[in-house]
Formats: sequence, C-alpha cells, structure tokens
Amino acid sequence: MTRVNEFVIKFANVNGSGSASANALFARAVFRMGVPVAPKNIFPSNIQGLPTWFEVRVSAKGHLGRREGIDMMVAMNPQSWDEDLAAIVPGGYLLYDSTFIREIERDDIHTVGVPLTKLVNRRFEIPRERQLFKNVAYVGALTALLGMDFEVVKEMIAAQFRGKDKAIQSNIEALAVARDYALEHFDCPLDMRIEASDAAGDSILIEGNAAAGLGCVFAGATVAAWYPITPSTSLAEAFERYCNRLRIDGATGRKKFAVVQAEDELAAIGMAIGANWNGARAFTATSGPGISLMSEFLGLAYFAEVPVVLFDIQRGGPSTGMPTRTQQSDIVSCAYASHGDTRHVLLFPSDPTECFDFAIEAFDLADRLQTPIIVMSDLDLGMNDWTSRPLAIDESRGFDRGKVLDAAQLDEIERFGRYLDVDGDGIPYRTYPGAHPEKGAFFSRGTSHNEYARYTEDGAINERVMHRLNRKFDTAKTLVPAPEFGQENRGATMGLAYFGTTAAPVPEAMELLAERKIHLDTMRIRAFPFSREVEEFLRGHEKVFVVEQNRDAQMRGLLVNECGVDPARLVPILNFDGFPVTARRIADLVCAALGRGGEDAEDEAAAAGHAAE
Amino acid sequence: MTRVNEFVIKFANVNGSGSASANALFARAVFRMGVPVAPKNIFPSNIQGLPTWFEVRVSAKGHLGRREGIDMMVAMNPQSWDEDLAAIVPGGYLLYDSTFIREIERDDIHTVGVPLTKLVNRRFEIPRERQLFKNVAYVGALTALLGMDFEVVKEMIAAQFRGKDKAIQSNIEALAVARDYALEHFDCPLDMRIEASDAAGDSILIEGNAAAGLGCVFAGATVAAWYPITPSTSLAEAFERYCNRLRIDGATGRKKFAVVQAEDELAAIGMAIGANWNGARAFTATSGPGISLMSEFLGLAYFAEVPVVLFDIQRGGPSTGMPTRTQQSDIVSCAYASHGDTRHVLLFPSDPTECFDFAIEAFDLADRLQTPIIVMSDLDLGMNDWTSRPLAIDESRGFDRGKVLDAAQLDEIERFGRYLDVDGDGIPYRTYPGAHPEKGAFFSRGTSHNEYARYTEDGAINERVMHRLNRKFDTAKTLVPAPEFGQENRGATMGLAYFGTTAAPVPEAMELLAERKIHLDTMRIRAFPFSREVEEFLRGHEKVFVVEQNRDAQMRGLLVNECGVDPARLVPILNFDGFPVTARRIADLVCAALGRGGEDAEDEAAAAGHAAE
Amino acid sequence: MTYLAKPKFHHPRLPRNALGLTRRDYEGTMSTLCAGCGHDSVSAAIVEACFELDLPAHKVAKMSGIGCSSKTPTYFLSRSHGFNSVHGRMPSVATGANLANSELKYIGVSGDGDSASIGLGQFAHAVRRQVDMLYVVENNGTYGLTKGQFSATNDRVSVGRKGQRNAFDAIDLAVLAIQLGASFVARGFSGDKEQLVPMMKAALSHKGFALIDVISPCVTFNNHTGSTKSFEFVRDREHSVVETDYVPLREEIVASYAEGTVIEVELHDRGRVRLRKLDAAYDPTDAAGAVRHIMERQEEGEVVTGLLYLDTGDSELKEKLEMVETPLNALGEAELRPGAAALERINASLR
Amino acid sequence: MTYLAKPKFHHPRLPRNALGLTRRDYEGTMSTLCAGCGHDSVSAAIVEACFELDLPAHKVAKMSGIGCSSKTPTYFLSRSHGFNSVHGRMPSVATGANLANSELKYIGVSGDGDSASIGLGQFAHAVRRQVDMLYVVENNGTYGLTKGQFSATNDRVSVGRKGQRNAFDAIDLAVLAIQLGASFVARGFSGDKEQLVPMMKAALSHKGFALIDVISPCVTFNNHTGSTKSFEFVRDREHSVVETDYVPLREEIVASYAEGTVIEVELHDRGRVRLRKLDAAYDPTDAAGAVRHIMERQEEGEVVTGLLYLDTGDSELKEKLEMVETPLNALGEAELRPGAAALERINASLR
Ligand SMILES: Cc1ncc(C[n+]2csc(CCOP(=O)(O)OP(=O)(O)O)c2C)c(N)n1
Ligand SMILES: Cc1ncc(C[n+]2csc(CCOP(=O)(O)OP(=O)(O)O)c2C)c(N)n1
Ligand code: SF4
Ligand code: SF4
Ligand SMILES: [Mg+2]
Ligand SMILES: [Mg+2]
Repeated sequence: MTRVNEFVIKFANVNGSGSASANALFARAVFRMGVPVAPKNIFPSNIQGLPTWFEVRVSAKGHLGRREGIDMMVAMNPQSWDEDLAAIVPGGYLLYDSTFIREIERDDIHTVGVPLTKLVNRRFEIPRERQLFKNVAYVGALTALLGMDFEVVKEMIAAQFRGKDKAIQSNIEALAVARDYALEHFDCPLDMRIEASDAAGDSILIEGNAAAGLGCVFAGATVAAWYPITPSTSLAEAFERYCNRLRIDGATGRKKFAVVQAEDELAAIGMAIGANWNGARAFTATSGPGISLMSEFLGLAYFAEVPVVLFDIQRGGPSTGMPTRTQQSDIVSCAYASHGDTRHVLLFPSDPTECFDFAIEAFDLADRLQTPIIVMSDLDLGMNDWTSRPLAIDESRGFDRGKVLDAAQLDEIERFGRYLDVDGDGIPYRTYPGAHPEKGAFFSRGTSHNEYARYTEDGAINERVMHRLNRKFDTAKTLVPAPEFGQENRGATMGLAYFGTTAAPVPEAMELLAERKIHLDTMRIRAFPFSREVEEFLRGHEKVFVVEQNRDAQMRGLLVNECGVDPARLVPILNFDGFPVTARRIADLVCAALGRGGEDAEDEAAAAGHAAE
Repeated sequence: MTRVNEFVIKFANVNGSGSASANALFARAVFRMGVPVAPKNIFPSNIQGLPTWFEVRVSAKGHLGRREGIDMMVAMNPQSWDEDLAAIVPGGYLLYDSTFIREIERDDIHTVGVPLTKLVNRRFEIPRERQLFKNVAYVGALTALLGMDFEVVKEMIAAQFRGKDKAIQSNIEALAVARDYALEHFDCPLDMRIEASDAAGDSILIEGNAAAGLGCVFAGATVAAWYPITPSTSLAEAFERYCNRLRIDGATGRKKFAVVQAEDELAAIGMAIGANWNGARAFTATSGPGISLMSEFLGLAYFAEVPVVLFDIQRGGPSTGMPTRTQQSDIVSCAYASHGDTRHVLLFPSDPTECFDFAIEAFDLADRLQTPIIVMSDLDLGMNDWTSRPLAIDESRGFDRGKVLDAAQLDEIERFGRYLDVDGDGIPYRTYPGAHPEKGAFFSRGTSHNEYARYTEDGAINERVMHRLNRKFDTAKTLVPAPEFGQENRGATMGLAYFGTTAAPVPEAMELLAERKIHLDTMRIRAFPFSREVEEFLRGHEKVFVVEQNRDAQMRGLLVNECGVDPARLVPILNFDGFPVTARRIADLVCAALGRGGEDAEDEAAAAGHAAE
Repeated sequence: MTYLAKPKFHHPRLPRNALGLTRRDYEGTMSTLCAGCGHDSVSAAIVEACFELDLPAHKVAKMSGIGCSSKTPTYFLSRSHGFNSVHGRMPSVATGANLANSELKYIGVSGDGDSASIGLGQFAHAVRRQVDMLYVVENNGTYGLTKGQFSATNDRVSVGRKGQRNAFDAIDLAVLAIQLGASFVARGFSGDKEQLVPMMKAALSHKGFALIDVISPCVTFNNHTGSTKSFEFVRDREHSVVETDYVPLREEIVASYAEGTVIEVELHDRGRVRLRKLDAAYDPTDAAGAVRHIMERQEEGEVVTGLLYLDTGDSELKEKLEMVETPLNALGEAELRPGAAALERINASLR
Repeated sequence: MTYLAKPKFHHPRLPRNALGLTRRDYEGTMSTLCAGCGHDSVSAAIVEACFELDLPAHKVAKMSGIGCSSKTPTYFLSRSHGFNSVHGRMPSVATGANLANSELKYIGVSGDGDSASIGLGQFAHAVRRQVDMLYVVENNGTYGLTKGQFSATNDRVSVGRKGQRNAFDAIDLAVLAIQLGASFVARGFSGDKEQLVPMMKAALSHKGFALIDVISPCVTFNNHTGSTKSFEFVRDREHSVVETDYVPLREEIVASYAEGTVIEVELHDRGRVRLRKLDAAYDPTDAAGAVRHIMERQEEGEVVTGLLYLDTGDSELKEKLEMVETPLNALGEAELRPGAAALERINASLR
C-alpha cells in the first residue's frame, strides 16, 4: 500500500520541552497543503518532565478517526523510547536524533537518523534556543522526508512571528539545517509522503472548545461563570478571548460581557443560574467532577424552571480519574442529574462546527424550554484541532428568548401565573425582574409550588406540576436536533447508533465492515430526549449496535429506558481506555458480536496494540 | 361492616400546639391493648401555626398500609375544618370541641361534640396548661368513645412522668374530665371501637430512624458525621442518644464514639470516608439534597474503594421539593451517583426492624466490598412509629471487617498490592494506616491507578481496574439480601415487584385483587445490585407490575437496565403525591393496567380522595 | 457615620412616600414564622427602610437560601421578584443576578446556618468580589427550620452562663467580612428598629457589598444555652407536660438604647445578650481597629452593634470587571452578535 | 516562642536519628513537579522535620486535596499511608481520619486554590474544630496544575508592581485561621529551610490545629503579575519562540535572613516578594495584635513570616468531643456492641 496522504505520524516528546508549537506547525502545514489532518495531543496530568505525545492522522480520504499503528514515529523522548519503537508498524519509519547512538532492536522498520542536537547546537548558543529549535528542526527534516512544500512552512513561520524578523530568521534556519541534512542523506521524499491536494476544501482547523466558546459569543451569552478544570478550561478562556476581540464597547472600551472565575463549581453554576433568571444569557463549563458538584443546582434549575447552559467536556472517570484522557461516561449522570425525579436535555456535538452550532442551539433551547441544557463534548473534541466545515450563522434567525412577558403583555393579561401551562406544551411564561411595577413578580423556589409559584404541600398540586414538567420534556423531543442517518438508512436489518466523537471513525468502520460483507444502517444521535426518529430507527432494526466510550453502556441504557426497546436488541460496542475509539475496534467488536470468530483474534490484537500506547 | 379494631382515626391540629404527645399517647395506648397500629404524622415544613395531622390506622388484621377515608376525625383545627370534615367517610365520626358552635354541613356522619376548652379551662389556670391539656382531654374522651382500657392509659401517664406526681395528677385529671363527659353524654363505646387483643403479639412500636440509629450502635459504628436535614435528622440524633446510654466508658465517663455535626453534606461524607479509611466504622445520614451534594465523594469512595455507609431518608423531590412528605425518588441518583462509570450498592428496608438489621448488614457489606453502601429509607419509614417485629441480633455472628491485613499477615506476603484481585472475586486487600513499620502503606487516590495504588495514565491498566470493579459488583450480587417472595411465588403468570415502604399496603392490595380474581406472585426487592433470584422472577413472569413512589418509574428503569428484561413486560404502578401509597390505589392501578375498565373510575375516586388531604 | 441618618418622624396622617406608595405596598404575604420570631421584626425593618427610601419595589430583587430566615423574602416586598435558591448558595445566585442587571437593588436574606456553615465559602467570596448588594444575616445561633441544632455563629446568648460554653469557637461573620474586604459591615438587633431601619437604609444606599449581621432570636429553640441536650434541661424546669412540639406564643423582644451605652436584653428562655451600641467617637474606617475593638468587647461578653466598618473607596464587582454601564440583560442582538462577516474572518484565520 | 528551637547542626557522619533511620527512610517517590518548584522544597522540609523529630513514618498519615501541591505527599514519607482525596475537601477527610485514630500524626498538604477557593468552607471549619493536625498550604498565588489561573490568596509577588494590582481583595489564610481560632498559625517561605524546618517541627509537636502558610513560588506560571492575560504579556518579552508549553528548567529559590529583618527575594519572573521575619520581641499569644500586625505590614507591602499566633490553652477536637483515650478504630466488638440482653431491654421499653 502506498502512503501518499494516508498515514499516521506520532511525535514522542517530553512535557514542557516546547514541542507542542513545533508539532502544531507540522500539522497545520499539512493542512495548508490541502490534506485533512486529525492531530491528537496525548498529554500527562503534569506540567513538566513526563512523556507526552502528538499523533497526527493524515488522510486525504477524510478518515480522521484515530487509527492503530504508527507509520512514522518521531522519537524525541528517551523515557518512552522502547514503547515508541514498539508502536511502529512493520515497514514504518523511525525518525530520531542520531546525535546520540541508540540501540534499535527492530529490523522490520526504516530508521532515519538526523543529528538534530548537533545541527542545532552548531548554530545556537542559548540553552533555551537549543532546546526549542531542536523541535523546529525535526519539522524541517520532515518537510524533506515527506516532500512537503517548504514555502508553505516558511510562510507560516513568517505569519506567526510577523514583525519579529530575528525570530523568523532563526526559525527558518533551524528548519533549513535539518531539511538540508535530510535531503542530503536520504532519498526524499519517502514512499510515505504528502502531496498538495484540495481534499480539505474550505474546511478549517479548530478545537471544539474554541468553537464552542465562539458559539457562545454568537449566541449572545454575556455571563460566563466557571471554575478551572481540564479539559473544559479552554472553553471559558476562548469565550473570554473572543469577547475581548468582539465585545468591547468602541466608545468606552468597556466590556459587554462578564467572565467570573468562581470559587468552585457550585458557585459557577449558581452564578449562571442567577444571571439567566435575571434575563441574561449565561453559561458555565466543566468536566465530570464539576457535574457531580453541580447536581444540586441542576435539580433546582429543573424544578424552578430557570434556563441555563452547561458544557460538560467529558474526561476519564470515575472520580478524578484520568484527567487528560477522553471518555463519554457522564451520560447517565447528566441525563438524570440531581435527586428526585429529574430529566435534562443533552446535546451531543460531533465536531467543532457542531460545537459552535450547538452552543447557539443550546441557548435558544434553554430559553425556549426554561431548563438546563447540557452540551456533552469531551476532551478529544474539546482540546484537539479538528478538520471541520467552516463556521456559519443564519443571520436571518434571531435569538429565541422563549416565552417572556414584557410590561405591555402583562398589562393585557388578567392574572399572571408563572407556572400555568397556557399553551398546552408544558412550557409556562416567565417575566424578568423589574419588568412591571405591579404585575408579574413571582418567587422562584426549589420547594413544591403551585401554578402561581406559591409554596404548597398539597401533593395533588405538586403531582400536577411534575406531570407538566414531563409534558414539557415531550415538547423538547420535537425541538432538539434530530438524528442523522448514514448510508441513506437503506433498510438494512441491522443498525449502528453512535454520538459525539464516536462519529469520527464510523465511516471508516463501515468500510471495514463492508469489506467483511456487513452492511449496517447508521444513526448519529444528536440529542436527549430522543426524538421520534430515534425510536423509529430502533424499532426498524432487529439489532442495533450502540457505540460509546464508557464501561457501562450508558447511552444504551438511556435508549432502553426512554424508548422502551428490548435490551436484547441493543448491542453495546464499548471503548473506555481513554483514547478515542478506532474504526478497527468498532468493526472488530461488531464482528465479534456477530460471532465472526475469525475477527475475534484481530479484535484482541487491536485491543492489545491499542493498550500498548 | 363493624369497625372493631379496624379503622382509621385522624387528628387535625395546629403545628406547635403540643398535640403530638397527646396523639402519640393515644396510638401507644391502642398498641398497649395489643392492637397493631400505623400512626402517620403529616406535618408542614414549618415550626408553628400551620395545619398538621396525625393519622392512625388501627388494624388487628395487620393491614398497616395507609388507607383512604377517615372513620373518625378529631377536628381541632379551625383552619382545616372544611377539608377535615370532607375527609370523613359516610357513617364516620366527627369529634370536635363543642365549646364553640360550629356549622356542620354533613348529615351523613355522626358528630360527637365535647366542650374540651370549657372542661379544661374550668380546672386549669395557666394558658400553657389550658392549651396543652385540651389535647390530653380529647384523648380522655376517646378512651370512653372507643371503649379503651383507662387503666392502660393511666399507667402510661404514670410511667411517662414517673417522679413528677403533680404532672401525673393533672394529666389524669385532664383525661378523666373529658372521659366522664363522654361516658355521660354518649352511649360508649361506639360501634367503632378497640377491644383488647393479642394481634400485636410481641411486636414493638418504633420509628425507622430510631431503629437504624440503634442498628449503627450494634454494628459497632463509632463515628457519625452528619448535617441536619428532614427527615434524616432523627437518625443521627437517635444514634447519639443510644450511644450516650450504651457507649459511655464506665471508668472515665468518656465517649466510645464521636458524633460531629458537619458544616454541610460534603464535609459529612468526607469525614465518614476518612474515618472508614482509617479503620473505624463511620456513617452519615441525609436526604435528597444531601445525596446530590455527596455525589462527588461517592465517586471517590467507589473508585478508591473506601467503605462508607450512607442512609438516604428519602423525601419529596426534586430540589428542596416537599421536605415533609415521603417519596422513593432517589433510586437512580443513588444507584449511579457521581460522574463516570459508577454503580453503588443499595439496601431497601421495609420496616424499622429491617432498618435495624440492614444498618448492621450495611457495615459488614461496606467492609466486605470496600465501597459505599446506601440504605434507602424514606420519611414515612424513618419518622413514623411502626408496629414491627422485636429487634434481635445474632450474637454468634461477629462483625465482618472484610479483607484487612494486619502486620503479621503483611510480614508473610512478598509484595502487597492494594488493588490486586488475589481471590478472583474482585475484592482486593486493604491495610489500616500505621499497621506496619515498613510494609503495607499505600496512597489512596481518586485518580487512575494500578494494582499497587500508583498513579497511572495507562488506559489498559485503568480498563483492567474498571473491569475488576465490575467483577466486585457481581460478587456483591451474591452477598446482598435476597428478595422475599409472597404468595409462595406459586407460579402465577403475572408478578408484582415492590420494595421499601411500598411493602406495607401490598398484602392488603393482594386481597383486594384476589376479590377481583386477580392473582399475582409477589417479590420484595431488598437490594441493588439484583441477585439471581430477582432476574429469575422477572424472567419467570409474563408481566410484572413494579410498585414505586416516584414519577419516573426509577426502579423499573434499573431492573430493565441491569437485568436486560424487555421493558414491555414491566408495568409501572406509581404514586408520588408525597403520601404513602395505599392498597386501594395499587389494586386499582393494576386493574386499570389490565384494562378492567370498571375499576378505572374507582381509581380516579381513590386518587381524588387521596388528593383531598 | 454620615450614612446613619436618624429615622424620619412619621406623621400618622401622611402614610405615603415620594412614590405615593404606602407601607402596605412594600409588605409581603402573611408570615408563617413562629409568633415573636426575630426574623419577622427584620422583615418589618426592611419594609420600613424601602418605604422611607422611596424604592420602587419592582426594582428590587430578593434572594435567599434555605431556612426560616430564608423564607422571609415572601413576607416583604410582594411586588419584587424573589429567588429562594438552595441551602447556603444564595451568594452565587445573587452574584449572577447582579452581573445580569446592575440596575436592580439586591437584598439577600440568609441565616447563620445558611451563611456560616454550608454557605461560608460562597459568603466569603461574594464579600471578596464586592457584589453590590445588601446581605442580611438573620443570626439566631441556631438552625431554626431543622429544629434547633447548634449553629457555627457566636452563641451570644450563652455568654456569661456557667458551664455552658460552646466547645467550638464561634464564627463572627462581621469580623470575617471586614477581613475579606467588605465595604460596609454593620451589626444590629432585630428588636431595635431605631438602629436597624437607618442601618438598612444606609446599606441599601451603599455601593458594594454591605453586610448586616442582625441578632435575631429564635423564640422556639433556645439552643444557645448549649447543644440540643440543654433543650431537655430547659424543658424539665418547665411544667412537665411541655412537649418538644409545643411552641408557646411569644411576644417580640424589643430593645431601645442610646449610642455608646450597653443594654442587657432578656430573651424568652431567660438567656441574656449584652449589646453595646457604638458611639460617635468610633472610627469605622480602620479595619484592623474595628476587628480589634469587636474582639476585645467580645472578651468582655459584649456584642458590639452599629456600623462597624465602612470603606467608600473600593469599587464594586461591575467596576472591577470593567463592564459597560448598560445592564447586560438589556443588550440586544445587534450589540451582542458579531455578523457573518466577522465569522468569515475568523474562518479565514483558521485555514 | 520556645517551640522554635534553632535547627540542630547535622554532623555529616551521623545520618541516623534516634530510631536508627536515615533521611532516605523519610523520602518518597521521585517528584514529577517542575524543576525548581517551591513545593519540592516544602516536601524536603517535611522530610527533614520528621527525621529530626524521630517520627515513626508509619505513624503519620498524609492527607491532601487536588493540585500540584496536593500531589506532593507521594514525594515524601513513602512508609506512611496517604489519601489524595478530592479538590478542596481534604479537611473533612482528615477530620474523619483523626476521629478514627488519634494516635497517628496527620500532615495535610493543600494549595491556595484547594484551600482558599473551593475548600475555604472546609478549611475554616477544620480550624474551628481544632482538628489535631499540621495543615500546610503551599501557597503560590496561582492554580499550578490547571496552568496558571489566578488564585484567591494574597498575590504577594505582585506587591509593589505598578498598575498590576489584583482587582479582588486577596484572602490571607493565616489571618483567617487566627480569626477562626486556630491554636498555631505560622507563615514560611519554601526557600528558607532554616525557618521552615523548625517551624514544621514545632507544628508537628503542637496539639491542635496547626497551620503553616508556606509561600511556595510556582516557577512556571508567573500569574501573580495579574490574570492569565499577563501570561502572554510576559511571553512577548521573552524570545519569540517560547511557547506556552515550554517550561525552562529552574533553580530552587533560596533565601536566608535573620529574625527581625526584611529580605527582598527575586523570583524567576523577576517578580519580588518582601519577607519580614518576626523578631523575638513579637508576642504571638495576642490574637487581635497578631492580626493587626500582619495587616499593617501588609499595607507596607511586606509579608510577615514566622510563628504568628500560638494558643496552648485551647483543647483539640478529641477533647471537645470528650472521647475515650483509646483510638476508636482500636475498640473491639466487646466494647462496641451491647449484648442481646441490652437489646431486649430496649424492645421491652418499646411495647
Ligand atoms: C443541602 C441542604 N442541606 C440541609 C437542608 C436542611 N436545612 C433546611 S434549613 C437548614 C438550616 C437553617 O438554619 P439557618 O440558616 O440558621 O436558618 P434559621 O432557620 O435559623 O433562620 C437546614 C440544615 C437543606 N434544605 N438543604
Ligand atoms: C472538583 C474539581 N474542580 C476542579 C478541578 C481541577 N483542578 C485541579 S488542581 C486545581 C487547582 C490547583 O491549585 P492549587 O490548589 O493552588 O494547587 P497548585 O497546583 O497551585 O499547587 C484545579 C482547579 C478538580 N480536580 N476537581
Ligand atoms: S423556629 Fe425559631 S427561627 Fe424558625 S420561625 Fe420559629 S422562632 Fe423563628
Ligand atoms: S506548575 Fe507551578 S506549582 Fe505546578 S509543579 Fe510546576 S512550578 Fe510547581
Ligand atoms: Mg439560624
Ligand atoms: Mg496554588
């Protein structure tokens, strides 16, 4: 097999050594050449000194899910040398710093030694520069080995350091010295290489958290209250960054927004709830541990019917778990967050573009439904750059602030009842504090109340209110994003349901299965509660595989419980080792579930190779 | 129908008027006469001035579930007069204070007017006494009307105020004055009355919370950390009360226990976890809102495998909800508490005796399984007196402290691994801090760890640990209390599953259904995870009704999700108005579900009568 | 203490304020608290203060946590929106509301359990952020609504009683607030309207975080005599038929005394509290001095009342965050949403 | 300050303590913190203190929350059990552990984010309860592990810098602890072993809650210059290729100065902190005085170090709860479980 524009390259570095920027430079350069890339940052929960990896899948075909096996390893970290070597596929490449002699046990791979340290030290004096330019240098070598357009890379450097000529010059020197060495000593480009393409089209390269933060700006969010936690931190920071660009009052230089770093997650969501109650659009972002801490407040917002938007950037659980690994394991905790009978609306974005769209959607839904909306992203989506469709907004569509009565409307009505189901859709009308001198004031409370927001201990009334909340939840089914169907849903007897980041490997997995003569209809779930289409898809297929990245098949449980389907028909396809699930693993597990004995072995192999990382 | 030893009497009072003691005196007196009683305190979330009720079901048959319709109303509260009057069944009795003239619209009930205020004021001067003895007086009248053994009541007063002759004397006076009036003006006893019986046998009258608190004492719990919240407060208070009686060091007068009122629920469970980690048996008790706040810590205890016992005395949710009403609506929040993949062991006591037994069971299970054990009680069980089997312990059975290695054992082993699955049951070995000078120390953490408790970011290792935790959960299925089967589980095609306080009305409900020619096998679920017997029962019946006191059929969801049964076969029978579900309602809903149209009407009626309260 | 103007003399025949509103317009629904509860006096003081300040009631937002004290917002200003949040978390909800609309006045009502135990962290950080609000703690040294457990605040009433000292040091929220940089810190007594009403008016006129720690006796649970056990102790001294659920109807406790003097107030359970009213000589602008004074008087068993600390120099949250004047909730789509063009530029920068 | 004995002179040829243990026996696994991180110096001081005090390592329990600082318990005393709990909740876990076994020594390690933000409530109440433990706050004014957000503690390093005052008042945990009744409150600097080690020994020998607020600079995130934005600001002044993920290898900052003197320490980001070491004249037994002194020096931009407050009179939690001497976890079935007879009596009383 040729590896033109189709391979996986991995960089093994030491955390805090400044490699991230060089690695990003490489990924962006490939993208600039028009080839879709899927970079993945595999970092430790540490600031300096531990192993860290940067894995880039390059695929003109657009196969951007993670894939087992490394075609080229840039091994810069002695600590992880052995495991890095082992991860290379037979026939793959090893790029290393040949300044130091190394034992290389494998004879089934190509080794490319470039004396990076020596080359760099010849030109640079300051220790910091020597360290940093070593990273830049291996990118230089790669431009030669992979036949990359050097001009593109130079332009990027020029752009990045615009105005800092010395910086530009030294960077390009560092690139060139290693590039020249490579051109001289190896016959470049290798069979594994990059060729300019238009496969990437007009797509952009952006992190899910940045897209979500930007979405909040375009959704008109004005208050963000948050507490730092990986991997959600960059969402709040992106919101603030974009606001500082787009939301400063020209005249006064003052801010048309407020970002508060709260003292903890309870306070963060409390502030968001207070602000929404008062008519501003406010949100918070967190990860697993924060979800647990916010659950009391989520119950209050559900029952008092206060809109609030919450981003859960999921990471490896339970407890503090694997803070720098990805999972989809907060599904149940979020769907039923808080004690008592509660149910929450969840959105499942699959790529940064959807993070942007769903951020906007979330605020409209929150105001429309007067309840918490939880956007379920994860570390893989939130903290990695993704090749994605350009961001777009429909300018004709304004904010939907939902059912809010202003002074004029209040004057028209006889008696205002905060929790009256006037329209029969389970959604009552609200007013903002200060709206009217005499009418429309009400007392929000987490205690049982009647339709006029008065405290009551009358069980029958409370039952009535609780039933209406269910009615509202049914209305939600008609408002949330509908599922997306793959393979034109062309009536196969079996289906495959997935959501969020499991979407990335699915197309490729379907191809692998097709090779094995297995055809499945696919459905990408985009929201909870499940709309009619979801139930129909489940009913329409004898067997449905449910792909998710957690141990307990949480989405499957939700589907069974809410759609009333026989669990026997929903087959869990699970991956929860903290790394994004691969197409291969999905295909193998599906085969295994279908008793295709042969693949079981492969499955094991895959799982093992997988685990090796 | 005669109403000898079979009726419901209800006292309508004003909160804070001192009626509780008089009402309790009445209930205990009936119980003293050997007749089983089920008193229910229906109180507001307020301290003084609002309506409060005390409902006593008297049943020699042992039908102690709540029942619609009041046979006799003791109407002492003008505020609620109308609704109280309306609640009386046709042919029922109204006992009221005839000192004041009252319009009584109903002519289908017997009215018994006793000039309580006048009678009491004649003998007592101090306002406080006048107020309080009015309550004692109506009990006096009842002794005559219901033909109660006056000696019994006098003995009880004598016992209660032993040593305070003046108090004894005035109380008996207050009783006598109204009793004499009644004997004089009505032909006592009425057709509705109490006759000495031995139906109560050797049973006792106790609150679930008192029994649970006492259970903790007998379980060897030494540390209780709690934060006040209705209806769990009395559990911690009972533990402290009993400890002060049974756990004071004779020599020094010092305490062999520690009770800490924490600053909040997070701190309460944190303290309990810290104490258990350190080898003491510790617990906390809370209700819904506390469960939400404790969920982060529950995830830590699950993942770090620290034993801890938690009592959830459920109340009306969601949010602050109905703090003084009962529900079973924390099932899902507790079973899957905390973010990430977590599952917790739950116990469902059905009466005070079981609260006592399960408290002991819980500590053994917590130590054995090294995980949180949540005892799911509720307000109805926790705060009301129940006629229950006497408390008993098996002295031959010692505490099961689970797998703990001491210094000697540590010396014997090669290398200690805190999370090694040595026995294949998924349960590792632990050591207490300070056990051994060189060996056995480990670092407990909520972050991902290997079998030696070392931090790891290796996904494969974490997967292994997570799989072992599932293995441990499977082991739990074999250790938790098995379900109890009713009607000798004699192979009916349909079954009925229930748990906790829904147990009280079930026998009566079965009789009602039998009258309608409907026979069901019954299963009382006593724990989660579900043991093999539970799954078999579900598989063994075409249709299984699941009775629970919440809106979302939470237990049903758990059964479907964990036992893989087709939801279509599990029919929810729900009640969540905050009052204990009645036999009549269960029977009606089952009939309705079976399409017995006729009963639907009754069902509505029942629900309505119900709501009227 | 220019803020503490003497209360206006109310002419009986002129019960309307500048807005033409009567006190009734500032009242709420009927209280369900125990007769004589100090909290009801505090509600009355709030009504009086708002009436006298001619505040448009609908421009006030009432925030609270959970507790008897936190119930009170339903008992005043029925024309104002209110938010009875969750236990101990009112400060965060008030902070958020405040960020959304700086044009409303915010009155937060909390209890000592709500603020000094479960809510201590949020309380401290709301102070630190200088959230522009009046924060009233109705401090009774006990957990009223859950029937009388000991709270973490200074058990003033037990002062001087023998052998009944609380084992745990108490938390003085006023001192804490001064430490944490509150710009207005005062202490009052529910029974002393003459001091409380002007104090409230001053706090409501202040920009920034204003704390009023109001000693507001719980007439039902006289726990301040030390732990719940003392409850039985007291009961045994009363007539034996008194039961835990019996709540005698009590009279409101009132106290009136002059600046610079000390008064000893007798409470229902015969407990006492010694109040010292600050005199004109006291300098409320010296934080360290204020703390020292309060601590020293405390040693003498006295509770200092009055305006303890005032800092007109510090800026409130909105200023610290450099927010625009317009309330955020009043900004429309035009001001908030960058156009498609801006988005296209961002797309371009990501290629 | 009799507690603060001068550090013993260590004879190189006698590396064993009374228990015959060497320093190695008190060390932990290799640190994964950044080179030069102040926290590592604190760990070293703990090792030294325990060694010098001849503490049996296995009789120590190490408790922590979450953060770079909270990671450190793995880097010392590997023979001790440790519990890395959840963020900000170590105080409650330590309190519970303490109740279960009063015979162990408890060393709690926390960070300023862990203790002053999310954990403020638990910190305050652990102080108030007089939990018998050494509570070390490794205070760097920033959230290290989450990459440098601003923390709520006093941003000492920014003192004196122009235009970079933190908009929010900082929380001084030492002052807070004194207010809340801690019986031992000290402040040290990670780079000053001569002061820190004896301070730790004193704290470990103290009965009751002992706080040591250690200023422990974060060498990587020089956030103390004001909000994360300043991060880019600083970066731009460095060579342009420095990226946010580049962490230069730093040297540990050390400082040695005499009692009563002030020293200005330069930090890696060229920020400065002015430390004033208390002199013998200072009276650490006057709480109000201590608070005043700290606040006044603070005004001068100085951070007072040394033993700030000491109260040997107060009793620790176990005493307050009147617990038996024997650790609760050592009580057996015989002492804990009343027999069947006792239960029968209870049954009888319920009929
Ligand atoms: C999370 C949570 N924990 C506990 C409770 C129970 N609870 C209700 S009010 C209260 C304390 C009230 O004390 P305080 O704040 O002093 O108010 P007071 O009644 O004394 O005015 C408690 C613990 C609750 N509602 N929510
Ligand atoms: C509940 C929760 N919220 C947030 C986080 C993320 N987090 C980890 S460490 C940390 C703060 C660390 O700051 P500090 O306590 O000062 O320790 P340092 O790293 O500065 O030593 C945060 C917010 C978490 N782990 N858990
Ligand atoms: S219990 Fe106490 S605080 Fe609550 S209403 Fe009654 S008197 Fe007031
Ligand atoms: S980030 Fe700061 S606090 Fe954390 S290890 Fe590095 S230097 Fe220390
Ligand atoms: Mg209180
Ligand atoms: Mg820090």
